[in-house]
Amino acid sequence: MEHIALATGFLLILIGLYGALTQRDILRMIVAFTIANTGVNLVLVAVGYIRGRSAPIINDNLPAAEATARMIDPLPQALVLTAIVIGVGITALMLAYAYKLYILRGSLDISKIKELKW
Amino acid sequence: MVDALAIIYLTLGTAFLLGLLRDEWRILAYGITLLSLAMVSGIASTWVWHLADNPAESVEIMTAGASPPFAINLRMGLAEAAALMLATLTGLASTIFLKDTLLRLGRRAMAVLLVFIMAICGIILTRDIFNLFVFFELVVIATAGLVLLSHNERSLGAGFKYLMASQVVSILLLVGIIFNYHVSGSLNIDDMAGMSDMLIQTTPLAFFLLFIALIVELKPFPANGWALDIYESAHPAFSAILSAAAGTASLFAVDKVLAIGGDSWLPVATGIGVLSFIGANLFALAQTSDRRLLGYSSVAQIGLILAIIGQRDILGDSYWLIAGGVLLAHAVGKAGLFWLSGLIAERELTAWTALRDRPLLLFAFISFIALLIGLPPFPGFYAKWELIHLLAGADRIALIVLILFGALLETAYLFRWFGLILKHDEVAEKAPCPIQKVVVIYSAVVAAWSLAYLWGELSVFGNLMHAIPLLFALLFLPLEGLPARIKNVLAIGGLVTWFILQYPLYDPLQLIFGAIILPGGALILLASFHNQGRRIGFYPAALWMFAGLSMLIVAEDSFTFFAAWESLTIGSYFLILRGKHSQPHAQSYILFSLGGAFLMLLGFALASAGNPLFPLESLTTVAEDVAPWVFILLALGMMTKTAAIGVHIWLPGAHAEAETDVSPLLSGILLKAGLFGLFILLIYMGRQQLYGIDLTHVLLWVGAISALLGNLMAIYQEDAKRLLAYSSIAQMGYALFGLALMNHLGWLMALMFVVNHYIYKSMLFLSVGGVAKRTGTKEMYRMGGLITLMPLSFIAVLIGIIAVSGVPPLSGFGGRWIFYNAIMSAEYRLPMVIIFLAGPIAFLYLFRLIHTIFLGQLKDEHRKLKEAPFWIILPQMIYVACLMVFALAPGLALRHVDAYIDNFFPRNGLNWEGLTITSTYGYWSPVSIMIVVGVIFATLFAWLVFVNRRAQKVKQFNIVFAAERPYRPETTHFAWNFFAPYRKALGFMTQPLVTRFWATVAESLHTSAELFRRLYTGDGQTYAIQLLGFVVAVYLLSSGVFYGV
Amino acid sequence: MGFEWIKIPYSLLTLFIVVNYGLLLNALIAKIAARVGRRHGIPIWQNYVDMIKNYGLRTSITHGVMFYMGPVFRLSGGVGLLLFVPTIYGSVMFSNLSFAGDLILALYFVFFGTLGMALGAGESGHPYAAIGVSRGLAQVTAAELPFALAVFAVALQYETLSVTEIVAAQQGSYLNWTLFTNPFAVAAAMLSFLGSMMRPPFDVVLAPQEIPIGPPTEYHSSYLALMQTNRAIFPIAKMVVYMNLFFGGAVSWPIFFVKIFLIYMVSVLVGVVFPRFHVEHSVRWFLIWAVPLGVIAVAIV
Amino acid sequence: MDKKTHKDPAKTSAELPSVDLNPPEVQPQKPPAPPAERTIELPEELRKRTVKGPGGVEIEVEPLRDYYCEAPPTVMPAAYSKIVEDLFNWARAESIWILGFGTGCGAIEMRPLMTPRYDAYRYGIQWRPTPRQANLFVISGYLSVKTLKRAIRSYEQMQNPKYVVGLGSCTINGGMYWDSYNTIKRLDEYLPVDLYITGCMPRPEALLAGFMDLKRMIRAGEAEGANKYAEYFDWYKANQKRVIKDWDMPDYSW
Repeated sequence: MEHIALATGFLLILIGLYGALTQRDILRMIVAFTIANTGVNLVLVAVGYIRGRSAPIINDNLPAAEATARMIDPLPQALVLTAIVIGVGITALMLAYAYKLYILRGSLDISKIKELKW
Repeated sequence: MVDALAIIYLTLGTAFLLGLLRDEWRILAYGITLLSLAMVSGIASTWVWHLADNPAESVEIMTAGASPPFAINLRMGLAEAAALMLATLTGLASTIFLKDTLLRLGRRAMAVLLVFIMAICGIILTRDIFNLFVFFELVVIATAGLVLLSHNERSLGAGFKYLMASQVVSILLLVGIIFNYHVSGSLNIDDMAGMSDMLIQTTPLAFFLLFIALIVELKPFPANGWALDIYESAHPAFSAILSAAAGTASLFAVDKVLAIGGDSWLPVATGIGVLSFIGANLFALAQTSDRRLLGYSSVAQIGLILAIIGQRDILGDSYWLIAGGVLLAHAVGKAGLFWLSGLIAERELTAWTALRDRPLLLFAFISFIALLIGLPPFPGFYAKWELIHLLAGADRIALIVLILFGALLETAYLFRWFGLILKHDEVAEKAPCPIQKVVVIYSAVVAAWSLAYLWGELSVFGNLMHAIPLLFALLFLPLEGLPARIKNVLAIGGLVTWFILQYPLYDPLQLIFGAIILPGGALILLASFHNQGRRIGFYPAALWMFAGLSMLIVAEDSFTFFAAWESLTIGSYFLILRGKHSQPHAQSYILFSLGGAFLMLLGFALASAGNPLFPLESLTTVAEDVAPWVFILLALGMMTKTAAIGVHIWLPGAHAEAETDVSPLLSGILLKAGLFGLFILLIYMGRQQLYGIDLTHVLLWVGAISALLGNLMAIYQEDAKRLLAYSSIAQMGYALFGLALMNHLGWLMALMFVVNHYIYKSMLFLSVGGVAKRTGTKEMYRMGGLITLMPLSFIAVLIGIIAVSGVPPLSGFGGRWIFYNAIMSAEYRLPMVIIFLAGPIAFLYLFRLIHTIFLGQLKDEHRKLKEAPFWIILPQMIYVACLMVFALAPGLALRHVDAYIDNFFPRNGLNWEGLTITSTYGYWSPVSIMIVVGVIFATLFAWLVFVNRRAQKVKQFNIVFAAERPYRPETTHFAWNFFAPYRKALGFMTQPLVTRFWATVAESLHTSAELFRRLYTGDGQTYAIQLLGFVVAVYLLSSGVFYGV
Repeated sequence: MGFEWIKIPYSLLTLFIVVNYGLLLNALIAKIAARVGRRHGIPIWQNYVDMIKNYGLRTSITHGVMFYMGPVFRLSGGVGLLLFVPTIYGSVMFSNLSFAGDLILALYFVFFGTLGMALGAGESGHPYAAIGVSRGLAQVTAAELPFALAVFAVALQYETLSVTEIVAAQQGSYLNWTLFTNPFAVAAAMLSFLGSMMRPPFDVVLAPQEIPIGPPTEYHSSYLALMQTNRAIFPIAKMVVYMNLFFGGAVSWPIFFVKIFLIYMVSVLVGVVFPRFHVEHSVRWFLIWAVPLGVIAVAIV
Repeated sequence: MDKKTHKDPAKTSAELPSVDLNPPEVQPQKPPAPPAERTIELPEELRKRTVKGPGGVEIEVEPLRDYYCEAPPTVMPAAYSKIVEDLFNWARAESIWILGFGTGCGAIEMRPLMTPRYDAYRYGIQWRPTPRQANLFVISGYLSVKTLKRAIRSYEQMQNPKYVVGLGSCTINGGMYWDSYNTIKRLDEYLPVDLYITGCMPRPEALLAGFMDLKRMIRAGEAEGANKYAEYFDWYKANQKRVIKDWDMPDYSW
């Protein structure tokens, strides 16, 4: 049961990669990459999930003492935060590139940008 | 000591501080950036200084007050400190280089640059894999940001491709990290390394993802299209940081992460490393754009270091010395070359001719190339030496061969590039030299040479920079400004004093070679007085060659021998390159010589069975099964220098196109280095058997065939210097034949040839050079009838050809006499047939040389020629005197050597008392021959003068021309295709088979490079697909490692 | 091998005998060749007369120093070769100046004359002289190979390089001449002897009428006289080497005269019969026929 | 110096036409007038030209002056003492080397001398391909002006003492070509002739007899044609230049 999140995560990654590698249009590629990123983040979180445990928020109904026994592994969630932030950064950069390339080339087709080769 | 974290928060802090400044305060922002970078590199240097004294205590830096599993820890060891220092210093230098671009781009670019440097330092320091991921992503963002900001139209495409690739990498990395965490429970590398075998058993795929992501970060060969575009299009200073600093950091990361995977993953790393080293170098052969070539070269170098990391298990404690040496050499060399490319306007390799009349920048270029290839004084040399030896110790011969092949490819395209700069016909206009850029380049040069000194100190073989001859050669660099004549006096004085100092240490064999190299070299340098001007680059190169030669003959162990061998090769390469059309020949020379040197390196490695310190004497005690291979490798290496047939094609071009006083240096002295090597080899290893064939017999055949084909090819040459060059091949074939006879007189003959060949070949080259200088051409059929105008040159050539042909009164006959006595007692007689045929053939080209130049018809344009310049004639006359003395008293030089050879071959030596030299078979008394021939000649000459008193002196057309009047001097001078009938008879033997063979080898490399580089189609998506394909391929290939097969 | 001054008059005596014998022998050979053509042939003393006439000619021209010294090199080559090899075995008088060098000196001194002559001819500026020299040198490389191999085989056989010892080893009956003990070597040597004697099968060098007598085209009067004296001495000197090496040397002058005559007749008989080879044909001919013999001689010794 | 004529033994004196076989004596005199200035235009390769040597130096090349030795021939005195000269004369007589240069129809007559029937070698007579080594120049028959030019060059390349023998009447008085526009009529005016052998082409026996006469003359020391040529060189040269229009060679071709 708990593997659904993991499976969907991987599925999303594959869809994202497939989209990025087949679409000619740059914007579609960026969208595909973001899907792949969300897939990765989902996997990250899913790995930390332990069946039958609660979210790692220490408050009154989850005292620090028996926190380690009743909560899921908090660390992947922390990692996910940075991963998301970094994913945002890179996507922003990609969009900036797409914008600049469009101004310059007038087209968003990745196969047009081939002057640097061999 | 300042806390290592200061490096990170200082750079990050200034980056944010810049945000606060007003946009127009750019100078202030730039100043702050520089200041922070300077402070950071200061911190790194103090750490290096501190840790260098006591390397044991590396510092663990805990963040957030908790121990690793719950916090990120950073480590600052000596290696990290050195890498940090490299990264920060490259960053600082590049920012200085980028002064005007940064001022144009504004403070945002400066901030991104600072973040970039911080991220690189972070990668080096951090011990936490997720933290590693964060810093890698920061590097990606900073790179893409800088490229985006640099308003360069072509780099936008490259930036986007880079981002796509890094997205795929980050996916792999994240998934790898999380699953590794999931199994090991900790993100810290050291904890994971603790349980690495458990990790590998349970989830090898997790580690694989982590590992392959970092490997792709290193831009390995098949999957690095995206990286090459960045290198090609980004600003060179920025590519310098990317290649030097970021490359170092990612290598460091791979090295750390490999600790988790354990030793079973090392072969995978080596495999990928070697593949990229050879693949990238091969592709670089076909590159015409300079920065793309540098991109390929940096990919190759990083691949090599990855391979070294992959060999960590067997390299033991010298691992850091080797990996560090190659890494630092790559970093400084590559950064320097990128900065240099910043000065050049066009992107074509030929545009670099702008450096031609900038001697200092040329010296910088050469230092960076030498650094990359690993030529003697530089750290790469020590590192490569130890690496090959340790690999040989672990019996990984295939790996050595691949690495050496890759290194040879690298020398090919780098030296071709240098040749283009010096010798390309149309010269680009002079390169502009803004101060801050030039300062950065010179600082890189200083760094390069200090690294050379440092690695010399660190290496156990004694620091090459302490060798006095090499230092003496380097002394001439600052003196380049002086006029050539003063430098010439200095050089001659240096050579002679060094010979006097070394004289007591020489044994007779070394004395003969030393006498030829040092005073002999000084004698030839006399001819250099005829040039005016400063002759930039001649004296350092010449003295570097002499340094190599003089160290070669006193080398005790294989390291100094090899170092001397490579330095004389480099020195002679620069000498050859000075000729007007000598670039292709210098290129083939350097490739053959370095190819031979690499063979010798492999030979020494096999012989020493793994321990880099290997005294030459213990060549005798090499293990039985490996000894013949060692013999073959060393002999092949040395024969490239004596231009034995098969590896001779570099010699004719190199000697013919060299300058007037360089050709004798090459032919008279340089070829003897190969002979000395063979002497040493045969002294220590003696006869070797391989599959039942006696290898000295093979040498006999090679010597005989070289003698025959050398002479035969010399006959058909139209160019005088080429004729002499082929004759040198033949004479060296003779000497090799004498050596391979393996008996007392054979060796004595070889030594006699060494002395004889030096004297008459230098004399002939000098006289032909003098004539060529006066007539302006080397083509023999264009000259003729110069005997009246250039009598002294004629006498020199006359005495020379009498000596070469072995006609009695002169010393050549001595060589032939000893040769005959030697073959009498030789037991293997078949090659004698070829040597006997080669003997008289020498007459043909000798007569052709003297006839077509001095006798026959005088051409109109040569009627007013003056004698060759005084300084070229003087050495010739000294040589004539030497030949006469050596003809009359051969005992002077050979008596001691004869005694010396006794302790190798006691039987049938010569006894020298009285005028006659007797051997067991015959006798020869040079003095009485000279007197008898002299008396007969004098009496008959007097008789002719008496009888023929009133001879009428006539001019050139008073000849019996079938009662007709000769038409013009050109049509009556018989010189073109002088031996046409002989070509019909034996011409088939001179088919250029060897040249064609080597041409096809080179051609196949170029076409394969040309063909396969189409792999990089330029389309970002194909790059991403290639990257994934690479990952899957490595996964499948390394599955053996997975399941512990 | 101390140097006694008496050796000089002795060698001059040998020289005198050989010069006269040479001139007479050449005339005799020419007469025999004429008689083969049913011509009366030249008088026996004709060579003397020609020499005196050439010495007696009043004018001469010179193309330069090397041209002037060409014939001197040539003649000193001939005289030197004769004197460096002992003519009569066993007699102190006629061992000439052979103390100076052994067989190899003789082998290489042959080239001294050729080289000098080539330089002189070259200086004359005449293209035919140069063509003649190029043909001569090209032919000599192939001709010398079988001779060198034969000499090497003989030296190996007798384990010595000194001519007197080789001759000593062949004394006793004629059966232990090298002719019988090592026939292949002698065969190779005699074939190469044909090549070096400027007789028709291999006289493309002088090639009378074709390139008017090749190298000596420009030589005349006293230069030619010197060459004529050399033409008397040089063949004899070369044949002395052949005689000593292969035919048991000469114990007395009559045997010397007979043996030299017979050896000379070998090249004459072949010369009278065969047409002239081109250079490439003669080179090929030597390499195909004479060299294998030499190789066998060296192999089986 | 009287010229000995040699009758052809095959014909008896009666049948001969009563033509005066002794041409008037031709005495070489001092040259009448300086030779006419060279009228023809020199061929291209002999014209004065300037050539750029290596290093840009300008070189003036005057072919006739630079390529050829311009020294005139000198009279060569006989050897000092008479005995030596007699010996040399005897040797010169006994070994006459003829230049193999058949100038006219008589050359075919010389070939039989090399054959067994007539065999001139018995008398020390030999044919040499190069003028340098020849002593006797046989002008065998009519001499056209073009051949004269080559004959002069070959004659001048021979060494002193040298002899010239004229065959047939064409060399004496033009013979049957007496009115031809391009042959020379009296060989004597152009080359110093020592002996004529008459006969419209004398047979080999006549040639041999002629050579025997020549031997006697040489032995007697009368055959000093070379010195005569040197002594009256200008006179001979003037005659030659009057006939040879395209004179494009030095005066004396060494």
